[in-house]
Amino acid sequence: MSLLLEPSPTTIKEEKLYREMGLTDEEFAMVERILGRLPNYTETGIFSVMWSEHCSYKNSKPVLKKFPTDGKQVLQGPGEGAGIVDIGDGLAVAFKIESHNHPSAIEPYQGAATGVGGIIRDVFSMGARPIALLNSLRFGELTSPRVKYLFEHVVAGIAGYGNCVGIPTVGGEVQFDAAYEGNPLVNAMCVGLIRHEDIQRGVASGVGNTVMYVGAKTGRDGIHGATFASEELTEASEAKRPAVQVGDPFMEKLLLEACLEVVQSDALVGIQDMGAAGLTSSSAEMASKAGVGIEMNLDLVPQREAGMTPYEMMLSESQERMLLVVKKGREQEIIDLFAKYGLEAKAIGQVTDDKMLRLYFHGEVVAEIPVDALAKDAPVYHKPSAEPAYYREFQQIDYVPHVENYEETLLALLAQPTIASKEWVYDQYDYMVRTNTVVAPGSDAAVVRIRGTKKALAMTTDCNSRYVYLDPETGGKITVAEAARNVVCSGAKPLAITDCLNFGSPEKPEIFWQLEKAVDGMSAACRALSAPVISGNVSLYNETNGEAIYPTPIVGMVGLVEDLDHITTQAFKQAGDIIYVIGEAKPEFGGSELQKWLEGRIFGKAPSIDLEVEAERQEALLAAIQAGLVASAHDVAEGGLSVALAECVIAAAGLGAKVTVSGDIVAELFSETQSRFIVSIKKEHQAVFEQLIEAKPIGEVTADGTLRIENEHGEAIVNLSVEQMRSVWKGAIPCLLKSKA
Amino acid sequence: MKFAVIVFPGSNCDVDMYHAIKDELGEEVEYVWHTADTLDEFDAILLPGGFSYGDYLRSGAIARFSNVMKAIQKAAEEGKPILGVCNGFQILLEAALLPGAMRRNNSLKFICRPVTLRVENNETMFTSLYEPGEVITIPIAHGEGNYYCDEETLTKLIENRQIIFRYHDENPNGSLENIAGIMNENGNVLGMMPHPERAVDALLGSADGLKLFQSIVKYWRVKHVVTS
Amino acid sequence: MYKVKVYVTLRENVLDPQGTAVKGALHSLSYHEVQDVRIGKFMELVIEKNDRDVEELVREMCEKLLANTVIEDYRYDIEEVVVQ
Amino acid sequence: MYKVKVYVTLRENVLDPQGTAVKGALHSLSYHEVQDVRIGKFMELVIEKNDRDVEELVREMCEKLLANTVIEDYRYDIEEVVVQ
Ligand SMILES: Nc1ncnc2c1ncn2[C@@H]1O[C@H](COP(=O)(O)OP(=O)(O)O)[C@@H](O)[C@H]1O
Ligand SMILES: [Mg+2]
Repeated sequence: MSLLLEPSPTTIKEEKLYREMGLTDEEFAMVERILGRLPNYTETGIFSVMWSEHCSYKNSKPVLKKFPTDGKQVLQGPGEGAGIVDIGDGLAVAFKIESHNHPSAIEPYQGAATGVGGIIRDVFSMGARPIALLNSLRFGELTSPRVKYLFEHVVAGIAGYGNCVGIPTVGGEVQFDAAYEGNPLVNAMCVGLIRHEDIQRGVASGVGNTVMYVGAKTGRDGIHGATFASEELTEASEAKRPAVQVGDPFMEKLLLEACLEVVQSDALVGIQDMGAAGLTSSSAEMASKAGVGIEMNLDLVPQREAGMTPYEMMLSESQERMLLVVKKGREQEIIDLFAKYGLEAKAIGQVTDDKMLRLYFHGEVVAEIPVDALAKDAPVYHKPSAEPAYYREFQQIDYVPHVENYEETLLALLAQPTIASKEWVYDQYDYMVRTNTVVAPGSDAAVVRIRGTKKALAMTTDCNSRYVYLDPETGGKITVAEAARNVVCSGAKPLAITDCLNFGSPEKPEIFWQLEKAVDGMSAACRALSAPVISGNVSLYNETNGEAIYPTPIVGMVGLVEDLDHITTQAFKQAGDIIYVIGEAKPEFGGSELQKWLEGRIFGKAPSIDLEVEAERQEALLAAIQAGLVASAHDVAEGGLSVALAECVIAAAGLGAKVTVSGDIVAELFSETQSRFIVSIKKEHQAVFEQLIEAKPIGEVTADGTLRIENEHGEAIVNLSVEQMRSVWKGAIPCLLKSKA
Repeated sequence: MKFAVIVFPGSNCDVDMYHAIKDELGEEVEYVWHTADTLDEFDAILLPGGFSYGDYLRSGAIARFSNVMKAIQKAAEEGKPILGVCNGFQILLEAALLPGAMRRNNSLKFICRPVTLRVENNETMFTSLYEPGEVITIPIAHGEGNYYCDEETLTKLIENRQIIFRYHDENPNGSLENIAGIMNENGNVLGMMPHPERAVDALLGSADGLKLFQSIVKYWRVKHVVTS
Repeated sequence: MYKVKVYVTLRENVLDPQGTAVKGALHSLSYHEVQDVRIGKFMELVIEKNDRDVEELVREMCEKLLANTVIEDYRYDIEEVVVQ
Repeated sequence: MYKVKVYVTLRENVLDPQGTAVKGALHSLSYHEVQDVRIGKFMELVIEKNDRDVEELVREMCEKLLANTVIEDYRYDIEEVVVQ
């Protein structure tokens, strides 16, 4: 009856109502051609979500093709809930990262929480047991009340969800920059462990098999969330307020345990989570992948609210729901299994042979669409690309900073929120639950052991978007290289990456150029470091009132630690150990923390990177670590050598360091030249270590609790107590949060 | 000795508890689903941390009506060691097997980090292997660990030496009298917010929690030898 | 059918960290006229009419589950609604 | 001085996991007459009288901080109390 209130097919066409749903005139004409008739309201809605950037990747597909996705370790590349890599012993790791930027901008707690929930489902729908969560966050400067509110609630939402489900949140990153003021980024990553034989895929094979629905009931949540995620944020979206769902982590925990039990049953054919565009995308994609059709009776869909229309049910983004395809006749087993967890599994349809998505409601067919048109064959666009004027300008600038007081500068850098301790954040995450976290948040990468083996996994998320903005290709290379450095410093060999491409509107040629170049750079680094892309996500249209964020291609990397003995952290270990630096500093300050602090903005050239050198150094360092020669390892990143040294002593209990630098002191201390590491070594390993790797001894670890940096004349240019540095570094974020605007 | 780890819908430290007993303590242990009718075959009962029923309404409020709680009540009366950690502690409070109630942390934030505790009473079946006043490092991970009770109850807790652990260097959640763990009058039911099962392996930071479980085993062995 | 509203509040002598935090937040937004904030729970129940006394029923549910009387007080309003 | 009561509830079509869990618990305690439970917040504020319109003030505080109108609705009662 409510159906009658929906606009008729002719009205939809004549009044161009499809435009509100996000379809263009050309796309609507395509729909008409595909169906051979005008679509009704439900069908228009289905096409519009499935053809949104979020679901179809219509603007990014041609770019994504550039990523290397192969490797002998890869068991599952992009295209499924999560990618999977082999780690030996019949085990594999599944992981993926995903964005929840737009919902988080509007309801930060629930937006972030449901982002975590969604990525967890992606991983366990592969049959993998989630073992760790990470995240990557971007906010405006921590000065306005609005940004503080977003930051506090996003962190609380991530914590609230992950803690309740009982998956440790072991790492991540947070950066603050005015570019994200109106459009924060919330990317969540989940890592799971799986036995090879348990790998599931989201396919609906076997004509006649039963389609079953499990988990939360369908409500009017987030109708058109996928389309919403594919638009810019404007004042109007604040009023639209459709797309925010409330998460139920308790339901997720039950669903997780039940699904991991169900994947052990041979009654299960396929399983997929209902993510963006819920029932529509899960059914259409599962059918399209298997070359079959699906029909469902919407009257059977568990509903939370009365009077829901087919349109609402198909587009609902209610959380904590899964779609299963089950062998015909085996439904009761599945029902019983879920009942043990207090969940209802319900048969709502079956697999057909006609490659159509057909929906029944109140005894009538309310939608009939070829599944391939919704999934595989969605439109793809090759957007024009143009080098932006700012890039050309920046390439002409050679920025030279002027530093007067090295001590003051170091302390100021340690207090920059991007560098400062993130303890305020990760203290809220249960990073220990399941008792496998060997290296907790606070070092380069987190390390999670694999019970019953000698192995462990190192994981990290990274992206310096300032470099990517200044020079997308170089920045893209650096992003992957930095993630790999963090993994290597922890004692692991990089396995693969997942990525989340957060960019502005692809309709703008300059933004599209950023996207292309960043992907070129990332792809080159992935090849050089043998870390293919196995999964990922794209979030475009990250703009507020026409201003784009910095291009932010977040990389999530997982590496394999072959032996628990190889696990290394950045903390200095013992007085008397020799401190080495791998790699020379060059005066490179474009996009550096120093530039940001001195000038209040960033400009110029991003630091250069040579991927061959990067790969060589990483390999040599890993070999030294595996040979048991390395006491501590840390990469030189934001803030340069002085900040990295400070981090090494702050992380150690009661130690200090005395080092000597010479030449261009400002570059030595603060330049962000790439492919550099600080390593400490026991004296007795000196000779072997120096043979293995080209590194320069610069000083030694001391017991006096101070960081003393001398110039070549033996004069102290920095002499700071570790306690003072620690308190500045730890206090910065809590202090900013407390201070009034 | 045979331990039961009770699993409520939403428990999530059950695995940690299980492995602590099996791998580090080397004793027998089994998961017991919240619907169980009896715990007669077990010598000690462990209520793990997590978010039973999502901790909706109040932490532990819904779990305490689980079927297995009757068997836990019975085990408590029989004098079997019962340990509730974090959410397990909250459930014991809601079930009135221990006095008092839990409020949200003063900071209103979930807090996860290692903290130092002082062993206030080492003359119990849970702490006999610790030194009097020993300071140990055990992680906490909770959003509602701010213990509260009225004055009368507090006086009794102090008089009967029922306060077993206090926070040492800092009180992370605002709990009354820095309380981190309390015992019932009979001395066989212990509830604590810090997670001893997460501190049984130096690889993960601390093994200070192991002695708690070893104390239980010691108590049981002595008793078992005497009574059999 | 009854529509029941239950108000669960922390007992007066129990510190309310949430209330204190909200008061602090209001002050930092310059609402200095706010002198005190206490935060509790507000529950709305729909209860079918049967032969049990509804007030007794609600009190029982509050005592057993909806409030923890060690730290909380409760109040309720019951309204009978006639369903056509 | 004003005593203000603010009721913050989830919007009608927003999922209420707490309410659902409590309803389930009540059913398992055999209170099958309970058909629906929704859980919200109840706040009591004490506000000093000044020259601002108190109703406007309360509404502003609700919009800004006390409720997130994306998913929550709010209501309030204002009572003026005379302090001796
Ligand atoms: N949002 C976050 N969640 C969890 N851990 C975080 C978060 N932000 C930072 N961390 C942790 O703080 C440490 C330092 O982070 P970062 O400065 O980004 O390191 P790096 O420069 O080595 O990548 C890492 O261990 C990281 O996992
Ligand atoms: Mg690092």
